[in-house]
Amino acid sequence: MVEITVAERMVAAMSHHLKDGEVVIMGAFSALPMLASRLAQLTHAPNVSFICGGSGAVNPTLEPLPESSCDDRLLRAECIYALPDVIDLEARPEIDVFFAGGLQIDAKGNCNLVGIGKPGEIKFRGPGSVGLPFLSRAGRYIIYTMAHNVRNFVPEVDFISGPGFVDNELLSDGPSLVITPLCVMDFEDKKMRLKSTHPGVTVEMVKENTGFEIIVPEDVGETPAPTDEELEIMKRLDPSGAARDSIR
Amino acid sequence: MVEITVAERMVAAMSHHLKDGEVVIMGAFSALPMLASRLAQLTHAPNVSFICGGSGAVNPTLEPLPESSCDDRLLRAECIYALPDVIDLEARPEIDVFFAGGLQIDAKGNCNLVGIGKPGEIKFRGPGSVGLPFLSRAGRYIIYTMAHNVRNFVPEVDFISGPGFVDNELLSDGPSLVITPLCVMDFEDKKMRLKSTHPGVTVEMVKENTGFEIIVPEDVGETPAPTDEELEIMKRLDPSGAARDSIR
Amino acid sequence: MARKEKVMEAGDAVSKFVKDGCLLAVGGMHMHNNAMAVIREIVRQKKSIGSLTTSPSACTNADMLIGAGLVGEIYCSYVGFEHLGLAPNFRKSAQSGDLKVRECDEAFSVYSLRGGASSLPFHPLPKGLEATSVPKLNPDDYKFTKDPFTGEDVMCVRSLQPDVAVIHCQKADAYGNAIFEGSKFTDFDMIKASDKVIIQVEEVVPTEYILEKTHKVNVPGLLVDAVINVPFGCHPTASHRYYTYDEDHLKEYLKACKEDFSAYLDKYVYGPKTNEDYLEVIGGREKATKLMERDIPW
Amino acid sequence: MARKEKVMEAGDAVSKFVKDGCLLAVGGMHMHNNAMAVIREIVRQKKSIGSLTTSPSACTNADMLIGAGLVGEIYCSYVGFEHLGLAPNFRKSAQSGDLKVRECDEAFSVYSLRGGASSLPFHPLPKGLEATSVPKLNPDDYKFTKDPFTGEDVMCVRSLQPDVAVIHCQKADAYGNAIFEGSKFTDFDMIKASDKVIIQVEEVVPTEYILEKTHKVNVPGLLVDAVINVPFGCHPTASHRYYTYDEDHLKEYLKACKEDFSAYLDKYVYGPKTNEDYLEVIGGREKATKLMERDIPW
Repeated sequence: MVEITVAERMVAAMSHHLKDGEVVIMGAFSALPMLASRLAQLTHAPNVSFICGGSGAVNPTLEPLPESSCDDRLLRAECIYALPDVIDLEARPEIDVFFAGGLQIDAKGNCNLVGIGKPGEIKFRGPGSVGLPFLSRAGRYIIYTMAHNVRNFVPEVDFISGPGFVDNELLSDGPSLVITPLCVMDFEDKKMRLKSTHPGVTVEMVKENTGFEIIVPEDVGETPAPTDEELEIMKRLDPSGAARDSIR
Repeated sequence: MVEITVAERMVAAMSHHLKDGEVVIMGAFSALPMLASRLAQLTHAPNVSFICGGSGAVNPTLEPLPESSCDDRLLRAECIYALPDVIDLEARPEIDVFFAGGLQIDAKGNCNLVGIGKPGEIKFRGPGSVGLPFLSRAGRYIIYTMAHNVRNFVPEVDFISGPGFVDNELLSDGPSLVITPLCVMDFEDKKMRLKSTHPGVTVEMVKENTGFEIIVPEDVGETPAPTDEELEIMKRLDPSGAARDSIR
Repeated sequence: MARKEKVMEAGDAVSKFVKDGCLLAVGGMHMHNNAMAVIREIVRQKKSIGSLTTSPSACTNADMLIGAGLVGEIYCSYVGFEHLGLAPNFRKSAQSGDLKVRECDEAFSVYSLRGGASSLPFHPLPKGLEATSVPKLNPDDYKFTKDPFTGEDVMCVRSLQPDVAVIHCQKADAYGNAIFEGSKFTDFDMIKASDKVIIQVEEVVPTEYILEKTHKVNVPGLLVDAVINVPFGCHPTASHRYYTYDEDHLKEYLKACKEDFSAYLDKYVYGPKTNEDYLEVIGGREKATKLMERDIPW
Repeated sequence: MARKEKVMEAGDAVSKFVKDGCLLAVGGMHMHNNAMAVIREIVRQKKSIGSLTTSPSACTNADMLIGAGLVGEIYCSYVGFEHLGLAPNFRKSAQSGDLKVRECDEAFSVYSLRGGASSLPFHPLPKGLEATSVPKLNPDDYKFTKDPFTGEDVMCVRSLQPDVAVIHCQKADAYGNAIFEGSKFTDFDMIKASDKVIIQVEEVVPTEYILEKTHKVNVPGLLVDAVINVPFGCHPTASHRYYTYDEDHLKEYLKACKEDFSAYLDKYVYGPKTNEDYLEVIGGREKATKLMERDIPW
């Protein structure tokens, strides 16, 4: 029997969330979202278009999938947009789904890449907010993380890089899905709600590792495994396993 | 003996006015300025750069010279800039010399492409101002016309498309040279001054065909003929004579 | 599931995407890359164009729509035929008042579209452009605000997001990934700023070709709604690197405008219903060959 | 008379064009196309950088200058090493307060340069970007004005016109006509916005090559002041379509930052005075071959 890695399961969950015809965008550190978007194209959603952040690559073939979002292996694509053109696009209604993440994520789906601390007293300096402010103009967004613990899932972020369900007027529908190495969550009345846990993860473990209260419905199932076809495609696009094996 | 056309003499006068290292730009209907810029590169000013308006061609080889400023024969060039990039450049201090013209030109060097008449009562509609407003940001500019009479050289333009020596604060040095089928003029204290007449043209003829008073110095000479080398280059770039024979 | 192709007939694209009263943007500049096959179809369908915007230098693309009586107003930086003369229909309609002219300059044409492409509420201009008559003639589209960093007054233009853009590219694949083989003029920002985009091309190429030429692909298909496959579809204007403009025909056009423009429309627009029919009327293969065979430096 | 060539040594270009206290822009994004040969020369000459601005995602290009103690302040949208981790020198200096951070986002990085490239006094932003902490952390560079068409408040960024830009292109001719063979990132607007431009290249090509590849030429030579011919000059970052980033070296760099960064600078920057010497120190031809030989889809 094939072993299915946590990363593969996360990629499948991302892919299943994308609808045919949608335009998807992702920034730095996005091997999983890139793989998920291409997987969606090759399975249920052939009319998905996806843009790999800084490289400007639109619908790269990902043969093979690179680890960096600006890699020149993305240059086999349907178009190489200049970055300012990508940014212009991020402000337009064309973008349906934005992949986002952060050092901290809070109950309202805010993401923080600025740092930990207070204005003028940042104790742990993050890299910076990059494109996350454009979340306010995307259709909806998927938050994904490479870790899930009480340090990154906090009641309230110290700084807002990507706005979740904030009071400001947003053009977007807000965050729609959270995918972590432990589970998949969605939102109910703008509050995070457990949807499914990965094999071997209990509801209790998710609660213990989340720094705020989440909604736990009665019917929390197991995050679906990728199909054989999906696994095969992932393996073909990422033969070295750089993405597939990044979380086991 | 070779016959020298009026157009060839005008091109030579334009070329002589360009200094080595300058950046030169021209818009529509610019076969003569294009030819003059390339001629300057191939003679006294190898470091001149020139940009052919709408085509975005920077330093096209002009082999052969096309009549249209947007022609694809300009695509053999050192760079094809997109038009918005050309416009950005027109706002930068890089542009030393701008070629301009108009339906009407007045004593202060204002150019009009809007039309003849008054606001709301335009009797003769011109094509529109295109890039002439950017004259206010160029280093200096050369006005050239394909005709010289009291209808296009008027005391005051009905509308300002390209500002000459107006009261507004300009970043440019204003108009520096006027080249017509009759003569070459420059400016003294912001007033047009006859510099030289073409062969067969008298000072009186220039005065009669100009709708305002111009300064006439004592030593008005003849506009210098192109050298043999210059004539040869012009003939090589424009073998059909489309530009060279456009004013005989 | 299969990926959806966007190739369609000009007639279908125009009836689907060009709505009466719309703000229409037409690409190309001077007598180059005017998307005439689609524009002729707009004339055939008698679509009423609420507002028309163009590159900084419009030509027969605007003049024909105006001559057919379809245009309410135009954002105008320049309409003309470069070395061949002024634009007769534009002149006549502007002088009579039948056409409302929103007086503009090249800065407006470029930055209004850039503003639209970037979803900016307005676009500031570089200092110095206040010195002409243009903003005084058009206080609706040129307005002043404060530079928040210095407090100085800054002239701004309205951002435009056209309802539909009609653009000529030389090549595209069936999904709308498109290539400009020559000058891009302002077509690129026009595509980015517009809600719907119709692209007419000289040829539809396989996506494999697109993947090999990524350095040439300027337009991602996700911005394109329709691909119209009409070889020689720019006639009588040029298509860069494919054929030059038809100077004889343009002169015939200019003459017709002054004499009997409806006869011209009958012969060249209403008569031939398809691009193929049109190409026969203008002189068929012989004319095409003449416009392709020329002295080119590349 | 002969045309003047712009090819020069990195050392000469830096001493001529990078002035103490300047606003410096460095190109490239993440671990790609960082113009490291010129940046190492800036470190060697201990130029003090008044302000540093970068693409939306800076990497070792910024982190090295900061680690060498040369940077007063940075316009910061992101400094990091993508999947390899955070930027240690940046983090340390920002946390200690030695480095002033002008908190920014990607919109600032892009539109401040676009504003500079178009000589705009400021650049408005699309609505909705007010919802984050960034403008509150940086009220000097994000300010509000009125949309003159609607009267609504609009957030704007400061336009930047850097004194000098240091950019990597893959190819240029001796006159500075340059080609990006891969992604352009924000380098193109950086070149347009900056007063002086230093371009480092993998190879200098004849102008005849440029004339044949016009569809690839992105930068007209008239904007370029110096061309630096330094093959493998992006190391340890990648040069698109030439070689990939050196992950082992980047990890060594990140480790050195935490342990003894001055030893790193001694070994890799102050020690080797030229690009050739540097390439020997990092592993010579064997290393170069390894970074070029890889599984690429094009």
